[in-house]
Amino acid sequence: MSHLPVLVIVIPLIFAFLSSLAGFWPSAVRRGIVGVGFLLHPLCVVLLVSRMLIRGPLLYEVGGWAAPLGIMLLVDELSVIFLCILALGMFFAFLYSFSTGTARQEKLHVFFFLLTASISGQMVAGDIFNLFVFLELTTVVSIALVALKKKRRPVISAFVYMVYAAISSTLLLIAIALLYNATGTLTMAHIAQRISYMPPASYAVVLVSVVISLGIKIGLVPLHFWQADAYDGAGSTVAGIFSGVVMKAGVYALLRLIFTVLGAGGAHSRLLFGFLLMAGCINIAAGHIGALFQLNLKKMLAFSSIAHAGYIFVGIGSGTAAGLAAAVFHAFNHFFLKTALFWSGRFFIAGKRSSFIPRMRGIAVSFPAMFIMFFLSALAIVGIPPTAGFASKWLIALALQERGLLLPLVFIAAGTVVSLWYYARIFVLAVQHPHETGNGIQGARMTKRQAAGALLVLMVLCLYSLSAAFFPQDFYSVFEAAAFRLREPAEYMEILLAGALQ
Amino acid sequence: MIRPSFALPQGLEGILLAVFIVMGVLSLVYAFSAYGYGFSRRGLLLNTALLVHILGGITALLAADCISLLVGWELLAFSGFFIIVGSTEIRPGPRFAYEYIAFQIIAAASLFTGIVIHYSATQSLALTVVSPASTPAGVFILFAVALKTAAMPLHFWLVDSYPAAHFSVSPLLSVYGTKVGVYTAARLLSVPVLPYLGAFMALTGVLWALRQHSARKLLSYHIISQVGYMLIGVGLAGEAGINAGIFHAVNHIIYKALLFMVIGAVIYRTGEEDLRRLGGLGRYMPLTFLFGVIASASIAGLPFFSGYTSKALLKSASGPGVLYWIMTIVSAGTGLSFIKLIYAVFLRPRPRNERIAEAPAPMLAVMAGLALCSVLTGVFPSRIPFLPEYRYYTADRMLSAVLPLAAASLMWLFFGRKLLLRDHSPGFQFSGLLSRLQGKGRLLLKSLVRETLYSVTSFQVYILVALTAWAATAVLFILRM
Amino acid sequence: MIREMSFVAAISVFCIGLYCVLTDRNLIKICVGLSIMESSIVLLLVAIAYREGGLAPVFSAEIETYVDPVPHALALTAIVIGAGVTAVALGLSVLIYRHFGTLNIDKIWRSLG
Amino acid sequence: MSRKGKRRQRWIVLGVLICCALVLGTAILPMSVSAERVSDHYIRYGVSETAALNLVSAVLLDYRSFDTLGEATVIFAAVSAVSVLMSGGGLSRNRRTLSNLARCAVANIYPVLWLFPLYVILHGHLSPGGGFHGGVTMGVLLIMISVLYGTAFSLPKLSLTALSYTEYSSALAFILVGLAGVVHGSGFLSNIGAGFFKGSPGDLVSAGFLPLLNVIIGFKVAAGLVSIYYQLLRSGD
Repeated sequence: MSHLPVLVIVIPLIFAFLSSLAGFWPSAVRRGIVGVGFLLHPLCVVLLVSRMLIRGPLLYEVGGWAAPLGIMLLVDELSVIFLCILALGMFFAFLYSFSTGTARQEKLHVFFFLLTASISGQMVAGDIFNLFVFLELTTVVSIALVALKKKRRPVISAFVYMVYAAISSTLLLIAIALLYNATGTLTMAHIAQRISYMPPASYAVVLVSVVISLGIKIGLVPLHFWQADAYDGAGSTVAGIFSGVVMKAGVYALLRLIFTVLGAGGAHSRLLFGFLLMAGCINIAAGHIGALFQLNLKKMLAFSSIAHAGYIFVGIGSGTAAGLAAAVFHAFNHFFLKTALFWSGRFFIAGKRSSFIPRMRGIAVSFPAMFIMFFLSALAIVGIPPTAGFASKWLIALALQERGLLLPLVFIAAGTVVSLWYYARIFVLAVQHPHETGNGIQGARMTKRQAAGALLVLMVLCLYSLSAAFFPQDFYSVFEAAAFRLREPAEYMEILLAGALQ
Repeated sequence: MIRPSFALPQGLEGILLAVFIVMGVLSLVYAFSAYGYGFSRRGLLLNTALLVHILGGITALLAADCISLLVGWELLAFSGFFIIVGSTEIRPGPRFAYEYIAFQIIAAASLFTGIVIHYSATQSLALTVVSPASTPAGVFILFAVALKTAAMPLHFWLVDSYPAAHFSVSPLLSVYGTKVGVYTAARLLSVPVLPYLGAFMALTGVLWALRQHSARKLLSYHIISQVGYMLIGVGLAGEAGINAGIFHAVNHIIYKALLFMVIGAVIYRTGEEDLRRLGGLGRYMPLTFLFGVIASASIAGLPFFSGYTSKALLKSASGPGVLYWIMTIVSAGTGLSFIKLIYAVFLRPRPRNERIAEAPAPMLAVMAGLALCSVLTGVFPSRIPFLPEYRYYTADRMLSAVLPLAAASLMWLFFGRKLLLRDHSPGFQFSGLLSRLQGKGRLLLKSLVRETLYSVTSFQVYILVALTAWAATAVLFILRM
Repeated sequence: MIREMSFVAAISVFCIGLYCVLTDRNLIKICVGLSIMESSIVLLLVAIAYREGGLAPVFSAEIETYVDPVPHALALTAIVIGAGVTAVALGLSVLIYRHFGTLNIDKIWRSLG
Repeated sequence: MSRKGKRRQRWIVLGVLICCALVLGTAILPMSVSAERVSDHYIRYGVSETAALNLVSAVLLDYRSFDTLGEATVIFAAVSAVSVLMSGGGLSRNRRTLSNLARCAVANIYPVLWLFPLYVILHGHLSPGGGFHGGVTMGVLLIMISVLYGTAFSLPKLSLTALSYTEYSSALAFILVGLAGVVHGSGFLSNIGAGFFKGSPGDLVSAGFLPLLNVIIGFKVAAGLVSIYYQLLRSGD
């Protein structure tokens, strides 16, 4: 049986330990190990994805124990999509950090490997406690990444994030304890079968605790206050990874727990979808308005992420398979757009020595290539027609229109207007002539090699975001299959229980 | 997936596409000769913006489905924004660019919503007319068209942003912006209220134009009134109305661009735009004066000039009725304001100490070409393919065109100079309101979010908010589950 | 009866931990509050594992009823994760003390604002 | 915030907490023990399948050993996070020591103190205890030395690089033990199935790789705790 599902987790772990061991060895060896490491993981993911697309969902019993006894790893369409995000994200992050010299920060690559291992662990987990452990690992690593710069503001933001994360993990642990007490097992498929044993009151509290605990990770509105400061504190490279990959891990965990484990596709889900729809609309409004009045580039991009989390919630909340597929597709696109924005924004911030937007006059003149990348991905994230952002927003709008929900549609349209307003603000400043070059502090001049590496990464990201609308139809059919499998977990359970003790 | 598809338009829209391309090239030549950036870094950015603007106009016309039409709109919006920002050094440029992009994107957003609803009703993206005009799709698309063609209450962006751009790029801006809106109305809308909206636009456009004392503001208001004419044509049901509307658009592109070029040449030479300080240029710039007269005659609808032919078609399509009379009053007003323009810029005697040279050669060549076009379409209208058979030069039709112009010149003789050239108050500055609003809004929210909510209270309050959210939703779910 | 009482105890310890996190002004005390919250979860897990007359899940011939071993394993993992997070939290507090010279939240926020 | 403001905030917090308690109460209290559970299988067949008397260790290290791998990585992440946050300042060699009485007492009984953690680790699969518990006590013993005799005495004995080496290599060892299952073909981290010696329940060397894992985890946790302690001792940069 192929050991791919577990290798996807174990290989980054091995390289995390190896590269920290290599800390004591000459830097050439360390660079070699890190290089091999970040090539091997995407290779495993590609093999896993191709195997899954050919042979259908994969099942792996860790430790050789059958379903309810040991821990199960299961790879289906949904986990394949998010694994692709992870593999691409971390591969580009390594390339980008090598080329822009952030690689010199010690242990950055150890944390990148740990992040890869923990998020791929979440993506293939078939067991809720295993999902919880890897979520916690992601949290600890993210806290460290936020406080990596050890300046005044990042450290406080890391502390605030840590308190938020502690509360979120406590809520999730309470939910897991209640689920175990009611159903007697920790494997997702078994819980889904025996969920009816739970008294309705505790089922409601478990559902809410899961939504709120993962809402904190994704950025549901009343719980999002930590995000802007955490992204501002972390370097742009890390912020790109946070909003592109780590937030998507939260979305995946939410989808998996709500649909597969708690059976949200079932009868009493009208209330949940109504709540998600309302939460999504609030997110869109708060995110865009927050970004409009934000004068710090990274915080503005953070609020824009909150708004796009709103689009995903609205997609899920529409309650139809098409809406769910559109939401997953939007999550997939959002990675490419937001990471490109953060990573091209980094050069403006480095060039102007501050991320204060009014100081960014004339960046189009001093960083033309980066500005074009920033401009294209901003176009895409706002949702201008030929781009990927528009494609997913269009599909979400269609799903809403199907259910006749006009209000979220207006929120989406208004969101487009406001989001373009605050991106246009930067274009206006960027195109003008930079007056105050005289005050002496010249931005960090980046070497040609640095810019070339980063530009290559950004070009690939922008290429996707511009060409996504023209991909063949069966590229999108994977998303539809994922949505279908989420809403009908029956088939998912047969696979898991196939080898089970019955 | 959603794949934009394109197809060559047939009939008169083909002519419109050809004119779009030719005018794009000519106004590019004009722009290169007028602004001094040449191929510096800023010049490159501006050139790409100009080219993308032309590309946007062409995509909109070539569009075979709503998505590519939306692509055209967005390209126009974005490139127009960059043209206005990139072309001008003076301060107000960016503020008006903001306003321009805001209105354009609100138009695109409402078009997007309209298309979504239209698509879900008809399950196809083809550019078909929205059948029951009263559905929300029709309302959204009508609002988008009204915004794009700067219908009267929503016209602030055009009047503020066109004059704010550098005079060299104004002709190019005037070609594409509003005509794409008229084309969208032609393909998507068949709303009975459209002609009356057009008539209202034409009337109020002319009345406000008379009050203006800046040359390019006057021309911008006239764009609004001429587009009102086009909407009358397009709004009238039936082939004749749409043909008349599109033909008027074709003519209008030519003579309006010529007018902007003439004024551009004047600004290029004297650096002055205000009618009250201009004058006496007839002697120094004879050729520009000649082209200015030809263009004014065309826009006013004098027989043997292009304006007359398309207005005649419009009058025949609308038939006797309130639209006919509004059109005659508006052509009287247009005639009056253009007599004022020609008099104030060229004829009024003003002693000048330094000699003012004629406009540079490339500008004159382009203007000559356009003037020739308007005269030819005026004299030989039947030469143009796809136009219905129509006897333009019958006695009563020429009379109905000349009478309002005669009335206009009489009005000018009696009280023109005194009334129209006094300085007026600058009128309502919408963009000022916008930036004040944004400033106040930022202060309000800044104090709300940054000062009170964040620094005084620590993150513990936010954790409290998170817990209350959790408890509240839990109670809600427990009760309703 | 003992099960319900231990649940109530777990909930009250959770609320005490939360109260400490929400009202305390000192960073270290907030870390202490967090670890109290985590220990309340361990209490809940052990309470869930309880069986009437069950003994510790170490096998020996003469005992027949055992307590449920799985929540104990989960409890151990929860304790270890709580320890990890607390270690990082204390590291952050030391770093904050170096930057701001104080551990009192109000002073830190005022100097940040 | 004014004194009254603080008091008002306290009341608000109390109110919110009571609501949370009520919500949790309505969720947890009506819970009853569900019928068939996985733990019945563990209790009935646990000893025969894994030959480990301590069922919690069986669950932790055999049935659900992947969680334990995740958990060990969390400790690893916490240690490297603290070392990154605290890096910069030098580790001062101070002579701060406790009173003479404490130093003499510990000097005599120190070897005996080591018996307890070693027993707890080695008998992890037989009696309550295991890698984590033994590791923590071992860590405390090492920290006790530097508290009693000052870091000038303890650092040369056990330097930071040595600690990091033990931690990273024990983490790698844990994974290599798991990979043995993959090489054998019966799945990552599989115990008896991968050919580890099962032995009869109750012997010291039995239950497959459980004792081996306990030792690995023990050293990893101990090294982790002590290096966190030293990191926190670093002076500011």
